[in-house]
Amino acid sequence: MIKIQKTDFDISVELKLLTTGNINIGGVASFVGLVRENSDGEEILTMTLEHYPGMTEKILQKLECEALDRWSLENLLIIHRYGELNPGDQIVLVITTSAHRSAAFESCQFLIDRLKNGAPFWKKEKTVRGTRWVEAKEEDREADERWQNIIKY
Amino acid sequence: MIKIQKTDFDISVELKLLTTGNINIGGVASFVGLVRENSDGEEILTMTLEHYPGMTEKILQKLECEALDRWSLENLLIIHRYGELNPGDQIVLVITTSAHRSAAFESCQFLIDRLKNGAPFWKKEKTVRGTRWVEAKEEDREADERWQNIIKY
Amino acid sequence: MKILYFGWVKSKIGIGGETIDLPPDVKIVSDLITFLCSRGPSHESALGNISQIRVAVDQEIGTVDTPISKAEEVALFPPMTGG
Amino acid sequence: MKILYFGWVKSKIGIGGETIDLPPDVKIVSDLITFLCSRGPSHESALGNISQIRVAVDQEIGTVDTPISKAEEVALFPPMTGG
Repeated sequence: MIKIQKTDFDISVELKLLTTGNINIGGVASFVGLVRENSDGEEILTMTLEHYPGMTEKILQKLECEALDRWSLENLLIIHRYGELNPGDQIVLVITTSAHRSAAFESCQFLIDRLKNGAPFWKKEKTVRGTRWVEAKEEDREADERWQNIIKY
Repeated sequence: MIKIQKTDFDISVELKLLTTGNINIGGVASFVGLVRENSDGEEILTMTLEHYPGMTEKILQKLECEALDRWSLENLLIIHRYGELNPGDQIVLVITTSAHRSAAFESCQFLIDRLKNGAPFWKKEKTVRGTRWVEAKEEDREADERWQNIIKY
Repeated sequence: MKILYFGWVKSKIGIGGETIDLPPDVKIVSDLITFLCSRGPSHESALGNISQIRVAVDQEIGTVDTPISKAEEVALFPPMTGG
Repeated sequence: MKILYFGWVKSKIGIGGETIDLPPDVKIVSDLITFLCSRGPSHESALGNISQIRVAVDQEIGTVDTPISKAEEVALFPPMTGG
């Protein structure tokens, strides 16, 4: 399941929704991304996440299908927030559930690596010196490319 | 931090305790292990976890130190329950926090792999046919050994 | 055709999108970018460095060579920074 | 010396532990296991297949060769199944 929302989320609630009544789940891997209070040595006042409504849903849906196709998972959840966030706020949640923990871990890392570089979100930071768009990181592009190369086989 | 307890835990609460006020955390990886409702085709009525008080604390403490030593983490948490649990109940929680998600993911997987095979817990399952001790899995031993071989270098 | 802008592309151009009748010789994404750059200094400043521009054609990621003749919606934006 | 049992070792022996004065020729873990097996059929049934037995000497994981002469507490148990 994917959700793109302005509001915050509660990982306990989401985890229970995913697992309750599913008799095959033995392991649940998850990742939560937070707004850092500090970026390149500057204090962040707020972070605003812009996205491309319509395309975002398609991309996350596609990532969900890729993960379900590649790993033996029971189910998975991606929640990505947009709008104005404060330092320490939760940005993104990925949960994967499986009978086996290695599938859960791998697919969780796959999803976050892929969406960092491939989902149409853009981050803008406000500091005391003004606002600036966050630049894409080379390491995020590389992490994404590694998965794409693996997926080809 | 490590906790060995009979009572259940709430991942949201624990996540907030770990991250609140820490300005460097960008990523939080976690793993939750659940009591499966089914094992080798048999319905599980209850699962009882026995442990070795005193030694359990030492082993988990040692694993915590190994992870903090090997990865650049902000902090981490291991909660392991003991006593009688029901199908679907949470058994174990591992949370690792870091500026970088790959360190969080790797160390989280390290901790769960190591403690599955190396922490003094023993699981007993009750089914309609009686009780039986859960046998250690060869794949868990192998996952643990891989880390031990990597750690040596 | 509906053109959308996101991230600093949007900030530099100053609008989130525009609807434009394209000349018939605008056939692929790179043609479109060249055409848009000719519309004024803010377009030029936003889109001039083509290596920094990413594109989606009808909400599918494309490249500078993707055909757009039959597209309804083309989005131009900087590298994505989700997660 | 304090001997502790866990898991099915405990179930088979029927007790969680016992305190025993060991003969002086019991120097390493394998000596201890051999000695304990001689105490009766339930000990023999629990500890007879030594390849299935894991050990902790003063709460540190050991092997069949670990010295125990100075140990205060030795625990014998099956492979661990945590997590």
